[in-house]
Amino acid sequence: MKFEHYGIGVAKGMALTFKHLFRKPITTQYPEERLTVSRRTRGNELVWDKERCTGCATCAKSCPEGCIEIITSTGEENNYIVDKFEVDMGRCIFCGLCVEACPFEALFMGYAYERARYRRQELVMDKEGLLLSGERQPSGYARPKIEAGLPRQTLLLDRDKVKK
Amino acid sequence: MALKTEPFVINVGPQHPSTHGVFRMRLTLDGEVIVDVEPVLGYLHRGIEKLAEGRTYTQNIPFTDRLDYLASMSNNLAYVLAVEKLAGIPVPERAEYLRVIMAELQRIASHLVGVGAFLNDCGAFMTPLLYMFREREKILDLFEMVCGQRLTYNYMRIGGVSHDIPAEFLPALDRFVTTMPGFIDEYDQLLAENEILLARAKGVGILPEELAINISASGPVLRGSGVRWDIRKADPYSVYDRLEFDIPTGSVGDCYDRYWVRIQEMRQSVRIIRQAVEQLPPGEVRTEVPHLLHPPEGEAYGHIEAPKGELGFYLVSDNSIAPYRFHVRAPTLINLTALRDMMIGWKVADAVIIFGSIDICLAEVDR
Amino acid sequence: MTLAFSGEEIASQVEEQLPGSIVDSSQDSLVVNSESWLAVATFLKDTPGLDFDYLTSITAVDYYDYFEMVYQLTSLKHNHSLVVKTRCYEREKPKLPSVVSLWRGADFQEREIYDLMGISFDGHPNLKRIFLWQGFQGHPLRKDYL
Amino acid sequence: MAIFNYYPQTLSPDWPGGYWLHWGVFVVIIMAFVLAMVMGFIYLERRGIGRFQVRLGPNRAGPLGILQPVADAIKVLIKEDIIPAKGDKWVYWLAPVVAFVPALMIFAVVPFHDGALLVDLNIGILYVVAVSSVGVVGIFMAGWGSNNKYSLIGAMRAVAQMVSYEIPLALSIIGVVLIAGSLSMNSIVEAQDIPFILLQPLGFIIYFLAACAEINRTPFDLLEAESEIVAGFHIEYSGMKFAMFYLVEYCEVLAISAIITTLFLGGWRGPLLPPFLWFLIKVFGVFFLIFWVRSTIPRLRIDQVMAFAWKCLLPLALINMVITGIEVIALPPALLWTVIFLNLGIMVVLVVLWSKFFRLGGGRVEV
Repeated sequence: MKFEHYGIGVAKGMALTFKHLFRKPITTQYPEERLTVSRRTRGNELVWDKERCTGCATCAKSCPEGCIEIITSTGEENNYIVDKFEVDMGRCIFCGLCVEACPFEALFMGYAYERARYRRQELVMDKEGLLLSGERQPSGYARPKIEAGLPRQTLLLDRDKVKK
Repeated sequence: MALKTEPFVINVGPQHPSTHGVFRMRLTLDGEVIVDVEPVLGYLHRGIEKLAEGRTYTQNIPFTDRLDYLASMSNNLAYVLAVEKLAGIPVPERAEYLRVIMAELQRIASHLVGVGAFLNDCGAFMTPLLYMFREREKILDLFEMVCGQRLTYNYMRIGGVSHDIPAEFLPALDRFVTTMPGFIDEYDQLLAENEILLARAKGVGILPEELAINISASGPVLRGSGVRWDIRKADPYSVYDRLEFDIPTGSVGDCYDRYWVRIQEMRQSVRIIRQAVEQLPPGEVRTEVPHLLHPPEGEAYGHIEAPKGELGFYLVSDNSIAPYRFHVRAPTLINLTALRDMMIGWKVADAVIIFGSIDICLAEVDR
Repeated sequence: MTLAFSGEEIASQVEEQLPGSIVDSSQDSLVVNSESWLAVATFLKDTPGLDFDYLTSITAVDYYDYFEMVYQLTSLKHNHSLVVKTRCYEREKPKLPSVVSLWRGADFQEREIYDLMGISFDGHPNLKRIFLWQGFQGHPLRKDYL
Repeated sequence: MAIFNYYPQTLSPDWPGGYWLHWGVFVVIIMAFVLAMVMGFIYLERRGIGRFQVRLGPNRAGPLGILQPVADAIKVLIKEDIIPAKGDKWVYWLAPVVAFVPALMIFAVVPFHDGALLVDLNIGILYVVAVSSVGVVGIFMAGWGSNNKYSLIGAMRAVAQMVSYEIPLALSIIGVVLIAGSLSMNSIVEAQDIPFILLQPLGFIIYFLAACAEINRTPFDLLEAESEIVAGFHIEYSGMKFAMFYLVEYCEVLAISAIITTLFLGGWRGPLLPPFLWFLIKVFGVFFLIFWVRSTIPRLRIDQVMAFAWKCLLPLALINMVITGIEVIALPPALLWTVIFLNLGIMVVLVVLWSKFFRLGGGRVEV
């Protein structure tokens, strides 16, 4: 193999890297700087609406991993009473099929992403743990009404200057 | 005096910086020259084919994400095409266009990783890789906007896609499409003419045309050897027959050609996305499909041109809710057949870049 | 568009050359006698006008009574395709001819089938388990493997 | 900077007490200087490469991440010290020391200021060439003692590379020596009324490339090529011993930067600023060039590296030496600028000619 370009190829590349020295770094300094995630983000931990849930277990049937466990009993008005609604978030693959399947919009994907735990047992969420709370907000995945109210996602694309 | 020498065996992998996963090559070396190579696979074998036999057709879509995790959209697409073929489900036109846009974005993202990792194997200390990851990040942002995940999208559904795109997607995509060619030019400026890359990659690891066909290579590996074969053109699926694009082909089939083909394919993908956005019709994005799909008894083979080659899903239905047989024609597994022929006689350093130029994803190879 | 040949169309051609090799043929596939499969494969590959030079994919399906091998053949030259099947009724030690001598692309795929389905291929140069380790008991993709 | 002028004026260097004082003080100063500069280099390189790669680089430890090298050092020191069970223990232990000492010894003759050096050897440059090539013994010992195939390959590469590049390196220095008329480092600096890079452009390029190869920097970092042989000779090292190799790497870079500064860039000479500062600025300039190269280009293959030394650098260095000799004898010193342009012209012609005619390395080897 010959040096066909007399080193011009190397020089061109060096010029490009030098140009990058003056570009703004794209790093996000995570704990201080935070990006807004997508409105449809499939974040950690499902959020469950106790009032709307009828205990039909469609979500459990649609889960590919089988990580949703529902036990119901029959109530006075011939309805289901949800005795147990347990999700093993350690097995969840965040595919969102359960949320899509829910006919009563009682299940949401989470909007949070900082829900790491030290122990696997803590990842098993029971009825109380799945309820909506301050740090457990629902995301707009498959829920257009919630999606409309969430802030705009930050995009790396917005940093590019578009050449006209 | 003749020195007595003997070849020695060296294990490259399964833990090695440039095996792109848990691949292992048993190289037999004579000095630095490779005498023999034996690929050892299976470190990431999860039995997806068996798992899929126990899950419904819809539940299998997230599993396809986990085949080639650098090109999940393409995997989704290939799988849903196979199921739609099996069950005869129509797809709304808007969904077809969305699928094409996503698949092409995914092709760019996957090639960025492939080319970046290849250049990193050549020894360009992370710089091209990071430049390419920057652009990939933008694509991942777009995917996140559409489907809420950055790696395992689970976006395509049987009979369409899971959601329509949000309002801010098209402006952002337009921005991406406008800036991307400039960045591809930058990659060319960075290394395409670089003497060292030329010296390293040109003429190295040649895969002749006939051999490439005989070993069933596909994707850039096949096209790098000069075979004009792209399933998007040869057997158009979705709406590719309405879009104009070229098939870049290499001339000799060396590592540089494969690299070059990937760079050119990115340009073509940008072109396809432009056209698809222009033609994008309004309307529904999903046909109503029963939750538990019972396709009629039979079998179907759906294949697409995934970034790494021809990805096919062979499904056999016995009219139950789960596939009776679920087979993945993994492009990179079959491309690996060429490894031995390409490698023998080259040096250790070449082994790494020849391997890198095939651009494999171990999750797909081992399944 | 890739022209998908119907099994019947090819069956008559094959039957002319190699009588008795076709077991069954339908719209979408051609079922070949396992003894004459290699001869049929050679015919399909080398006959001008057919030129199936590209072996897209090999699969095996376990139907309890028999194993069915599914070969997806493509001709890059003429852009047409064909699905050929062959069956193996033996369950203890199923054996089929290998097509590696014709299409080397079959190499890893046949090893994969040998590994996961337990069908051994005559004439394969390096028939070893590919994904699972040597000494693994059973073949996971068989329907009776739990 | 008074300290550098202090001893020669007040105490006669041949007075034993003065000599030992001078010696002691300078050794401490050099050690401190080297360690401080190495830390600075590590910090600068990591931050600099970060910026080249559109990221920030380490910025957490201390303000602007300035304590990162300290953090690295502490981290490395508290790591477990592993000795391979089947390794050659003595060799393994000694290797870092053998590698480190020569790298440090080079600084004995580097002039930081007029006369401010440990010993102004009248064969200073010869000493540098001799001592700097001893370091490879340590590297080979490390490769051998580790009892690891990767490290052995790395060590073999290191030796082959060092032997080859030592020759163009020494030959390119001869040009400088011919012009300066002295082998003493201090005299060479004093002779540079204009920096020798202008008089010896070709010599500078050859020296720079050969030096890069000698200190195993990209594009010649084959012996620790991460993508091929993981970490090369120091693959089995950890803890303090690894830190020593890390130190050696940067120490050698510092030494080479300092020598290039001394030989080609006019050493401590420069207007306005104090000499010591000029020296530092030039050293950092050379170092910037080195890591700029590192962040851009891929690495060569071993046979190409060899071919580059023997087929390209060696003949060019010989021609350069002959031309310089003729110029020194035949051309009067008054024609300084003529010589500069003549040499530039010769350099361009030679580089173009060699690019046309020479071939890098062999290709495939039949096995």
